[in-house]
Amino acid sequence: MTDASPLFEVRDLTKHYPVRTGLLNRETGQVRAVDGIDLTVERGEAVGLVGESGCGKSTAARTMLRVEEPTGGTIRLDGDPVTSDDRSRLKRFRRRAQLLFQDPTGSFDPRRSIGDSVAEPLAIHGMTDRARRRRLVTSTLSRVGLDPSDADRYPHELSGGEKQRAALARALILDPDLLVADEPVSALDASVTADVLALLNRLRRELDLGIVLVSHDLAVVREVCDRVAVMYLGEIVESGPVESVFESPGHPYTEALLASIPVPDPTVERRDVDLVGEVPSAADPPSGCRFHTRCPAVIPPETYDLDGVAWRRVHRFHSRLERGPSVDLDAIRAYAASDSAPETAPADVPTHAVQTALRREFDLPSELGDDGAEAVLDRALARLAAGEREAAARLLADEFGTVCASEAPATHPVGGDDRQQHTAVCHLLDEE
Amino acid sequence: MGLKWYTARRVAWAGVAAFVILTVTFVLLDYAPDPELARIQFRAAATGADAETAAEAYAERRGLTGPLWERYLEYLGNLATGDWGWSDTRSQPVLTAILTALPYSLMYTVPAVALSTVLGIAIGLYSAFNQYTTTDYAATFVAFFGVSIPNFWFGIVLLLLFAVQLGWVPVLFDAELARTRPLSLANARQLVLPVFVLGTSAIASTMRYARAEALEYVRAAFVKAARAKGASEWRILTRHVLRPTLVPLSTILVGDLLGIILSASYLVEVVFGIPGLGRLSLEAIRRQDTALVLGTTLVPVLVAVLGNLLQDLAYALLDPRIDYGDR
Amino acid sequence: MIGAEDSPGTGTDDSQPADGGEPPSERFEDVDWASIDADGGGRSPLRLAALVAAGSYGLAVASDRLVAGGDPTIDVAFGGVAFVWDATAVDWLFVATLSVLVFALVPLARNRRLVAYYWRRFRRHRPAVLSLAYLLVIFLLGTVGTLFLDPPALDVAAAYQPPVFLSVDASIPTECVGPVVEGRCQGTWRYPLGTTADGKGLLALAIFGMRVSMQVGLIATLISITIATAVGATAAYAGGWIDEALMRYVDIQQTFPTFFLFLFLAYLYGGSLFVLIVIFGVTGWGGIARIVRSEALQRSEETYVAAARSAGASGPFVVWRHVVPNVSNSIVTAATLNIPVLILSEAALSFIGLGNVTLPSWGQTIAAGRGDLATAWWVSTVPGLFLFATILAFNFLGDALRDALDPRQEVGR
Amino acid sequence: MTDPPAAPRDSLLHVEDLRTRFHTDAGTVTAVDGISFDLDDGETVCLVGESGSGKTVAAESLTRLIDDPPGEIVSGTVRFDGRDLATASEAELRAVRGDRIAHVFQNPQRALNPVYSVGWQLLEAIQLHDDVSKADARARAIDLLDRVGIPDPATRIDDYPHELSGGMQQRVAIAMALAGEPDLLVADEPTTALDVTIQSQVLRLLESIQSASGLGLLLVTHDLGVVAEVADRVVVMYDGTVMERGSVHDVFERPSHPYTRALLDAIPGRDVDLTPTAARDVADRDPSSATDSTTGCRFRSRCPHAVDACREGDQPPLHPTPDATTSAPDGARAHVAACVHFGPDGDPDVVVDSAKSADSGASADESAGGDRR
Repeated sequence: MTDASPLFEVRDLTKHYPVRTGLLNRETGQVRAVDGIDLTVERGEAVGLVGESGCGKSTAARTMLRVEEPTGGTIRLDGDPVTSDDRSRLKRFRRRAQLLFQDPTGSFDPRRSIGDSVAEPLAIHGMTDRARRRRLVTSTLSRVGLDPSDADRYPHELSGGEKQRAALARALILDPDLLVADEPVSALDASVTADVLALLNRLRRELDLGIVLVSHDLAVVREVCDRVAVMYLGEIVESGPVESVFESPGHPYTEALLASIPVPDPTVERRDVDLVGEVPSAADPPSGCRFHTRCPAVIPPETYDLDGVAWRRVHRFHSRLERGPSVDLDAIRAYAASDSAPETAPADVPTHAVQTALRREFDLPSELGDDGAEAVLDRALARLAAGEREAAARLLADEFGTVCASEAPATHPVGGDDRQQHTAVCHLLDEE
Repeated sequence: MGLKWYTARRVAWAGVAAFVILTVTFVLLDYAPDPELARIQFRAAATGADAETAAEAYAERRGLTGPLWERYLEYLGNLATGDWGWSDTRSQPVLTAILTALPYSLMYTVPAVALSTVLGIAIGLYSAFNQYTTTDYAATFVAFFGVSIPNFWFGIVLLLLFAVQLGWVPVLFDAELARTRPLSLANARQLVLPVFVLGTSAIASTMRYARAEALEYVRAAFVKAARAKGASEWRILTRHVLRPTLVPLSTILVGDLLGIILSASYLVEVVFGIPGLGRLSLEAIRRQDTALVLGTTLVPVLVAVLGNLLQDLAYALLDPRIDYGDR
Repeated sequence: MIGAEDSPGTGTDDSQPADGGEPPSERFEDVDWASIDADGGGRSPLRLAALVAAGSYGLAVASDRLVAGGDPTIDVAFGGVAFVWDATAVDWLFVATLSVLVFALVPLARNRRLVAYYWRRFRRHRPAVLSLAYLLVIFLLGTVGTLFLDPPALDVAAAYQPPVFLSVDASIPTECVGPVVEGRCQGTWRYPLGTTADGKGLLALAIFGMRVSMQVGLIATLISITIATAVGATAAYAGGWIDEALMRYVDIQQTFPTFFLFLFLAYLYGGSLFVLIVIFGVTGWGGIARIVRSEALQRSEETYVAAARSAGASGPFVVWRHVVPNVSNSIVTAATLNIPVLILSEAALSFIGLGNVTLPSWGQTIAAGRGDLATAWWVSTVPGLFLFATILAFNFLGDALRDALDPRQEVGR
Repeated sequence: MTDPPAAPRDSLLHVEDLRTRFHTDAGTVTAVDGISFDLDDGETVCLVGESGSGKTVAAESLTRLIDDPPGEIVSGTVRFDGRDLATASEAELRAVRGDRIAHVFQNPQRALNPVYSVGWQLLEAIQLHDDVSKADARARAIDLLDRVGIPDPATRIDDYPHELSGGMQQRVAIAMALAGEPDLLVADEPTTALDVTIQSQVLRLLESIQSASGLGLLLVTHDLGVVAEVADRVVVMYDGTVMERGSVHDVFERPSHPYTRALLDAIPGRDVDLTPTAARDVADRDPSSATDSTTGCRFRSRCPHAVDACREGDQPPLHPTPDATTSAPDGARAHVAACVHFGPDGDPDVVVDSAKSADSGASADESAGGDRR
């Protein structure tokens, strides 16, 4: 470590969007798209930011470049804080840090020629000499593998891969030190992807460019990046050198993400992960560890002896009652009624049948394998069948509470070797 | 927010819109030169009387003496209670004159609206489903024709052809017949041309919109999915395409169709001599009967406000995606 | 501008000593941004030209109104032909409209490649191409032609002449100008389209009607789109309560059925052409404003706007360089489809007698011939056909433009 | 040499020489140009290709779902369970669609009608082919939703599509496809619009459905990872034609056609390096420029192994590859490649061995100008 400050440093970056409802447009909540992330990029280094859609990675990309105003946190380039108060300083930052977008088609104004669009940053930054702009455009286009004559073409005359190259030219023409690429290849075909990534790698070496690569595709990150940060619901759950994170993931989410990627080799057996459900809404993130509602390794309570599958289903049922949409008891009664052998009116369906229907509705096993737990679940189901959803949720919280849902996990080191060490944010690492 | 809340808000907004329009109308009226006053002053001057006194007497009679806000309140109150003023030229209350004329207008507008809605949507959908076929081109051309032909001129030409030359329909509209025997064949005969002229522009306009909107859906993935399910073309047309098409169409239909019908009926009545609202309004304008002009203008305006309200509600009913808090 | 040599204004380019030689391949790393930051900006000759044009226009109007008074604005004679033109208020508005149109065409001339692309897409619509040609003829006849033609004159002796190649019972015209063959009066080339009850030539009436229609359609539409663009763009850009208030106002204005608004205002304030155009222009922009607003909102969500902003572009820069040009497609289409509505409205108002009765408007002529349908059918028919064809042509044109300029089809394939 | 003769066999689906054209403003485009493949009960066949390869059109041509006009199936056989669907009447096709052959489309959000509830659309699918009461159909719909893993199905059935997440929407679409208990499920990029974790759930769901009901699965995808996971056999398409066909192991372990090799090479992180020129832009071209005047091998202009023979005639026929020993002996399932180097006068080593020699020199340096149209 040296005293020199890193090229780009983001601390505790947050971006909350207000949710407004009602007659007076009152702010009734916040979508916490990015909720306190840290990121450091050195010169010539590529850092990946991965996660599922809706995890906030694209918002993070736009916010760290102040394209969108962050709600909180500090952003430093070469150690100098970047704020929107100082306009000339912000403008200089805009020149030194560039954003590359996902959609190569949408990122060009259909009414301007490619050359015009690529030259636009020059004009914005005060280069009034048209001929000089033209010269720079020509040389930059050929450096990204396009023909100088492409400058006179219009976006509709270029293929997707060519447009993404032109977009790269536009991002580079101001000679930036940092490039934030937001899903730069996800709209492209596989063979074009390979090309664009190779180009990106080459330019990084040539220009000593710091890169933040935002992607949902772990393979792309592995190909380009030195370090990676895994995001889930606005937070970074694991980060470190690419090999270390991908070879020995410390967070169940990273593990699940890695296991989900199809391997292009038919001889490799697929790793099965029990990652159910989808990313919850960022307007109302789960308490404690945000991943606990989907986590395949959520820590069970010590009071009951449940096997993993049964426990996770009970936990999911609990989360569903706490956070999910309202339970349509009438529909469940009607379903139970149509299911019972002699046709019965929905109102006359016996309670046990309703409970059976509820078990089925919430994917609960018919037997938990632990009498004490079974009794608690029965009571909870009875309360739910009686329409007392909150009471049922309370009961489950008292009996089946887990540290994952109650406390936010701390950051722990993963991996022994000092050079390869990375960090993960998970309760499973608490004991160590 | 639910549908009820949304409905309440739309109704309230319609009230506000009506109120604003009435206020603007009042202001316009108040600041515009009053032709009646000018006439009275001219007459007074011509007969050697004092023009000033005559004007005051006129103002007194009209109730134009109080301060502005007082007159404004009175104006609103009168409108609300159904006292729409006195028609000098017809020597009867404005509302009575309007109610007398209204049936004649409805007699041909209602069939025209019904026809144009049904036919317009049907042809539009069919055309969209058979895009680039001869039928589609023909329908599109007819639509252009209908949208572009000036209906007053079209009416004249049709009258010349079918009434004057061929004698199939009467040249003059028989109001007496229409009043006493509205459901007779003879009445139907004299209404054919007005309905046709009004219908042409309305069908054309509806059809164009219906076609354009349906085109958004005939190649939609969900239509393909329905076909993959084994749904028949008829079912796809009537269930899968019609319903989503109606959503944007409902917003265009009421507003645009209403505009077309209201203005076109005005001209149609003038051409065919139907003593409906349009003729009443025109007479009022020609004879400078301001109270009646106001009355006959407010009717279509209020109809339009109501139409807009219906359109918003129809939209909410048709589209499950609507965000009730949005508007 | 295009292809300009290295301008001396930016001679701070020390790092490039070899200037003027072989085309230098400057690399972006070599740019000395500190010196560029210290530099200023330039100005556009187009803007200068617009300024000069606007200035001279203002002076001309002032001199006509204040100095010339009732005298003709232009009174010159060359050769044997006297050229006298007393510009009215409407004429001045028309001149302004046409100059704005000319300036709107300049950016088109600059982007030949793009224009060619749009033209290829437009050309696919044959009826629209025909319409465009027809409208150009109508436009030229109405604007330039009327300057050199005598207005249709009263000539009772020549009443009810049939159009050329056609004939009518000899008893109908007061006096048959052409030959009478077998008791039928033949039309002549003197009145190719026949005459009215006053003996006015229908061809001349039709041509002067073109001027009225073009004036109404173009001026009022220009007023409308100017207001609409300002309101729509403001609403989209400002957002919040300004947006809310503006759009609510548009709601109310849109609720008022346009025709009755015209009717009511024409009744209250008289139906002179000037008043009519102003009423049309000032009240007819609601729909276009909505389009502009929603388009502007959509465009500002586009990635290319985000790209410009992330490169450091200011709000106004983005609006002017990206949002307005991309919304202009929709404005052009909406304006083209707005024109026929206005022409039709003017004709309808003239038809029912609410217009200026002395004006040779098509609606006026149709109304005048209404009583003579059975005998002199051509009096109503000729202007009716022109009216119909013009409206049809605008509709075809607008439809094809919508198709050709549709931004959704422009992006990708 | 011609196509290996397709023996009269009892495969569930037998496609032969299928050709689909589109008539556009720019001219006629043959999107699918004579493709052939087979699919059996309980088998998963993947149609692989990049955008513009015609794989989607091929899948939709089976039951004539393509928009007609502008699309048109010009020739070919689609024998399904002994019947030729290519010549079947519209009514016959309607009876097959949804009931025997079901489709799942790429974008679930667009494949569901936004103005009808999930229940309505499921009930429609059930009642179109089965004369059941509404209550029964509803109960079956809830069962179906449960089967595809929708949590709380009895509550969710009254939701509208926009109230569901993308993954849920695709599950609903799959439930709808299963409503008629089909024998063949055609899934067109069913996971492309979804996140990896959801993709893995949906793929697992498809597999479990297949093992439970034994239906044939035709999966259209561009993702070779997905292919490797689920496919039994693979059909590689390029520019409307089949480039290579064979079992998944053959194709992945011994890729033969230069195009397949380039495709595999382009996968990030896969370290088998071919010549970089081959990898470039194989499909990054405007499909509308695909004129019908093409002669010779379609991959010729981008192929590192192109020789003069590649210019002649039409696309080379599907020649058996040297590893044919490991493949099933009959024609329909042999490992074949449409490349002259595998023909009677060709030498497969030109393609297969070059990789080894190029491996050393390939510096992965993409050069300028490869991205041309």
